[in-house]
Amino acid sequence: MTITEQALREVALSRPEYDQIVELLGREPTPVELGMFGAMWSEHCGYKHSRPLLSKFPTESPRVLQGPGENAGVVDIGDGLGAAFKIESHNHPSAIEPYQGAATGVGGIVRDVFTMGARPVALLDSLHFGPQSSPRNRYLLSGVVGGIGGYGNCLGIPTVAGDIFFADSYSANPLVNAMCVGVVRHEMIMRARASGPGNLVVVVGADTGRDGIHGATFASVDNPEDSHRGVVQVGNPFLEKLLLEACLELLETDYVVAMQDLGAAGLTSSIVECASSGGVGIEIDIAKVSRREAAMNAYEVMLSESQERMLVIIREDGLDAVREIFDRWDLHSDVVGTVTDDGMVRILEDGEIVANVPATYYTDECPTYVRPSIENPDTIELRAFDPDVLQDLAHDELESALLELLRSHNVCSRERVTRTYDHTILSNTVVPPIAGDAAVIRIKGTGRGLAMKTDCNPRYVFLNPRKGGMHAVAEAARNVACTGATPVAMTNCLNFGNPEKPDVYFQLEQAVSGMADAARSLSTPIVSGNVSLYNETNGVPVLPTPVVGMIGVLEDVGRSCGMAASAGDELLLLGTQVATLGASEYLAVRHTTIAGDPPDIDPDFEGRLQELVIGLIEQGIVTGTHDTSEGGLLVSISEMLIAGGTGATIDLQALLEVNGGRLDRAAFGEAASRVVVSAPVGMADEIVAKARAADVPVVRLGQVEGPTLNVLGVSQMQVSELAGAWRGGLDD
Amino acid sequence: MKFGVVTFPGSNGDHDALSAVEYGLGEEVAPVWHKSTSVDGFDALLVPGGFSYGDYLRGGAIARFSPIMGAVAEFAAAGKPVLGICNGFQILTEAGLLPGTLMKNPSLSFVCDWVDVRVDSDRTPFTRGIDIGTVLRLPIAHGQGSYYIDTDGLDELKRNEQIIFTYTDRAGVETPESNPNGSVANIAGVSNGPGNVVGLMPHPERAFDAVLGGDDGLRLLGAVLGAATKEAITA
Amino acid sequence: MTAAKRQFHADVFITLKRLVNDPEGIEIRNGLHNLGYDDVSEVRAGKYMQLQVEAANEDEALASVNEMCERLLCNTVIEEFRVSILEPQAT
Amino acid sequence: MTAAKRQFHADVFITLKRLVNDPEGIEIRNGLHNLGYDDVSEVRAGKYMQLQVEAANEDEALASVNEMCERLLCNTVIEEFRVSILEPQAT
Ligand SMILES: Nc1ncnc2c1ncn2[C@@H]1O[C@H](COP(=O)(O)OP(=O)(O)O)[C@@H](O)[C@H]1O
Ligand SMILES: [Mg+2]
Repeated sequence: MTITEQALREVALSRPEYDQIVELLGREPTPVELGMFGAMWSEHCGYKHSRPLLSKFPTESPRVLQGPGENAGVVDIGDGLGAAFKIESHNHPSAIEPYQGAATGVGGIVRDVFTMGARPVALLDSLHFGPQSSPRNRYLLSGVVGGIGGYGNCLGIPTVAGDIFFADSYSANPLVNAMCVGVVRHEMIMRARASGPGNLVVVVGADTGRDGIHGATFASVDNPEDSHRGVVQVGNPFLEKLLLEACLELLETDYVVAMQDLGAAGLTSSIVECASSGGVGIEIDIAKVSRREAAMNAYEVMLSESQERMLVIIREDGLDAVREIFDRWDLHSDVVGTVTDDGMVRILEDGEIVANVPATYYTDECPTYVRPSIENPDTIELRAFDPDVLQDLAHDELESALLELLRSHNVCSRERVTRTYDHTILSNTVVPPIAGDAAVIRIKGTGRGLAMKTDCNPRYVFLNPRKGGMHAVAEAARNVACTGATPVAMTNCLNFGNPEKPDVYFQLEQAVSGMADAARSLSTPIVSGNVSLYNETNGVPVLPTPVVGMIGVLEDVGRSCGMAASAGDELLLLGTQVATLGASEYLAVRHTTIAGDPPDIDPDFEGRLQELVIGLIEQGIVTGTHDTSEGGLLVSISEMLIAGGTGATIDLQALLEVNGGRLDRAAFGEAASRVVVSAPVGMADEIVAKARAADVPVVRLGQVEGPTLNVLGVSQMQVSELAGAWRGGLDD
Repeated sequence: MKFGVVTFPGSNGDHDALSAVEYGLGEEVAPVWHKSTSVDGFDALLVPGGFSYGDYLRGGAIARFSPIMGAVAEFAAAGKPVLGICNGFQILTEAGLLPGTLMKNPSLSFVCDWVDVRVDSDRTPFTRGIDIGTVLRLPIAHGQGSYYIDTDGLDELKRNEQIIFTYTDRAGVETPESNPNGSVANIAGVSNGPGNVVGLMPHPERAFDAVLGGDDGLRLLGAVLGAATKEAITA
Repeated sequence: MTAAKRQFHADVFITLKRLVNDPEGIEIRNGLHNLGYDDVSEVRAGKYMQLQVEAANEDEALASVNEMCERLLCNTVIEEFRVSILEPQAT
Repeated sequence: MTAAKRQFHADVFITLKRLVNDPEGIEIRNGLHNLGYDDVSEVRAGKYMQLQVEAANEDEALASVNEMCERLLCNTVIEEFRVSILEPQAT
């Protein structure tokens, strides 16, 4: 074997993997083939470490029209319509160039959705950053937020929901996950499966440049010194908007056989995937691909990640009609090749073969690994910490503790961010960001609504990966349920460290199994997703962060529910009453401690609670709902009062009793499966009765009234002050 | 009455404008592609928001040279109603159909919110029949919405009653806090001299249904219907 | 077709007119002050464009780019521009 | 306090690195073509900043502005910069 270790490192393949390629081919791969194998067998495209784990996910339900395996999953939302959605990470590019990294992340996920034939109707973003005390982290946050808004606003897709979390471990490795939701008529769902030998392969959109050719897979075929590795991708949302409109218009014709965006590994992965999933071959001549720069070699063209490009496979007789549509939108397109019947991905350069390999070798033969899995003993020790050994909060400390929590970056208002996102474009937004636990958009032409939210509490996952995985699913679903929508399906992005480390692999494996169990009990199958591993800085992995993107259907969008409490209402707590300080925001903020076991969670109980809440909203018995998450009960209540511009008088006695008499636990302890509701007077009895019937515990907390939050016998606080702390949090 | 929605590459408020007229007003409406050169058959034109040509260079700078703009200018010169919304406002100022210009927000960032906007004149087809002083609640969503005109220009606007919309508080008083983007004199929208061409940064076409948070936008879009009838009667 | 044309490189500088407020410049100056560069008393933010343009000679190139500025590149309500034509390049 | 300082005018030119995609430049070029300026083969869009800065001498002014570019004005991941110091102005 002549191949050097250096050459293998450059394509990120191991020696055994290389040997496997040689054995498959019965010869040494050409340089272009080697580069293509490197890309397709990378973690990003090949899911080497995660594929065996992902098979645990439930992926089916009567609603699922398209499960994992396509550019996006699709679920039935009634009236002959489907919701196509997926989440994707752009962590590493965002760490290098936050604005463009995030912008191109949005661009990529939007392409995934319109590739399915769906019109994108909403964007969500799940962001994780290091503490904002550092100028670098502030720069990263503002750059990323700028990039998401810059791209999404220009496309005219409202960014309606998301989540932001801060922790040390994200300092040099922020997580930037973007989710897109689109709507498609059932019969219009398009897939990335080539078929029909003789059909034409067309590349449309931006010219191909040297951007984004990843260092790890950059085999310098010609000239190792002259490598243009890592040229940062700069997005062009305007071009993407033209592509979006043109592709949707194109799909109204009969000429399109398959469509695939050019994302990670560019032409390589789009051609290979289209051929492999269609069971056909594809032959292209890369000399026909328009370039932005002169003298690019075959390798660079095949692996360029230039943005805003699509691959479309069309019937030969449709070429003129297709060209006409692209011309109308001022889009440049090239016919680069044809579909063949021999199953080979054949790449020519000016007629000369530079790569010729069966498509399935790149996809189906990609090795998978099950790694040793051992929990880190430090984590076990941290989890064993009992927060009840800490001194309880004195009555006169309640106000300062509440202010501190409301101001804390993991709790405070995200309005500073969401104000910079266009969330009213498309005239569908019924529950905008901040106003409710999840966003609700109406589905035009129907009376229905679609609710959506991303979630994950990485601290829970870190301290107890299995439970944390369950929480991520349960919380996302609960947020959706709190708007009145029934959660129907989810997507997910698994952001973890290096899976070759046994403790990271343990986190991944456990979190996935927790997510799978919760998704199964809540009947929210996983229809799409993305995996981002090796998120580490100086060998320290990020907190394990399996982000869940949940969507739900609301039968009557006019009945959606926000979180505002209304003066005159009564507040009730539905669900779990025993809370814990383990893994809580309170512990992190007041005691600078990240330890303890996160709250227990029973997904069946969670399901009953959500059903109850959905029913109450549907019947119009509640006017405001808000689940309790980071920060606990008093934080949730404060947020409802701030939203409603009112105060309340609350009695915590019953909760104190079940929480060992501890004020800190009753006020700020965290628990799964609990929702505070605001109900018009006279409805409370009915709610109590319905809760009992559903076997869900209920506590009447008190009255919504006046300008203060009065916790009887403990403390009386001005809501305007609470609001100031909460609203200003991200500014400090 | 038939509305035309002039659509450029990168327009993204066109769908909203079409929906607002079709579902909100129940009137006839059709898109007008920027490569076309005629607006025959339309009674009113909406130039919608978005990022025409990506807002590269400046919002509206490239779009104003689109083939359709000649026909739009003729339509305007004939005294027919033209409403530029957000990017459409920028395009009309770039084209010289409206005075002043729109600069980047002083915050240098995009702002999406609901604002209160006072109607200051009923001499335009889009405000006819609306009481002066009426405060409407409308969404804004822009990064380049800071209205600028020099002092002479401002005096002239005032003299000719060309300031049509002003950012105010709920009570209709212009305050620094109610100005979302540093616009000169809290100006949210202006008209040309005759009053038939109007531009504003807020989005009436996104406020056409209470379920979306408000339907005040319909009053502006609907005013033109009354205006048309009135003209027909007086003609 | 007729006269041989050469490639010129044109630099276009666009700045806000003196009397127009420049929030971007102010923001940048504040950013510099935050980093301790107190010696910076003013920043004006503008645009810079590099054009490759074919023309018969330098005067023609200049006239043409000036016209592009008037018509498109510059918003003369608030901005002013300056064009400089650099050495012709080999075609 | 000690050495007498003078006012310098610094021009900062920021451009995207050569291999970085420049969508704005491309769209401006297309816009110029639509106006009939077919002789323009390429446009690169950049930024231009004018700074007033106090320094003991030209070298110090240049060094200081270069540093500002590295630290704040220029995003060196995708951009590069050039600084030119103009004649000192009367303080
Ligand atoms: N965590 C996950 N859960 C479920 N499906 C996943 C997950 N990660 C990836 N997938 C599915 O695997 C397929 C390939 O994903 P990916 O390579 O990220 O798509 P793309 O090529 O569009 O970027 C997609 O259908 C995706 O939905
Ligand atoms: Mg894809």
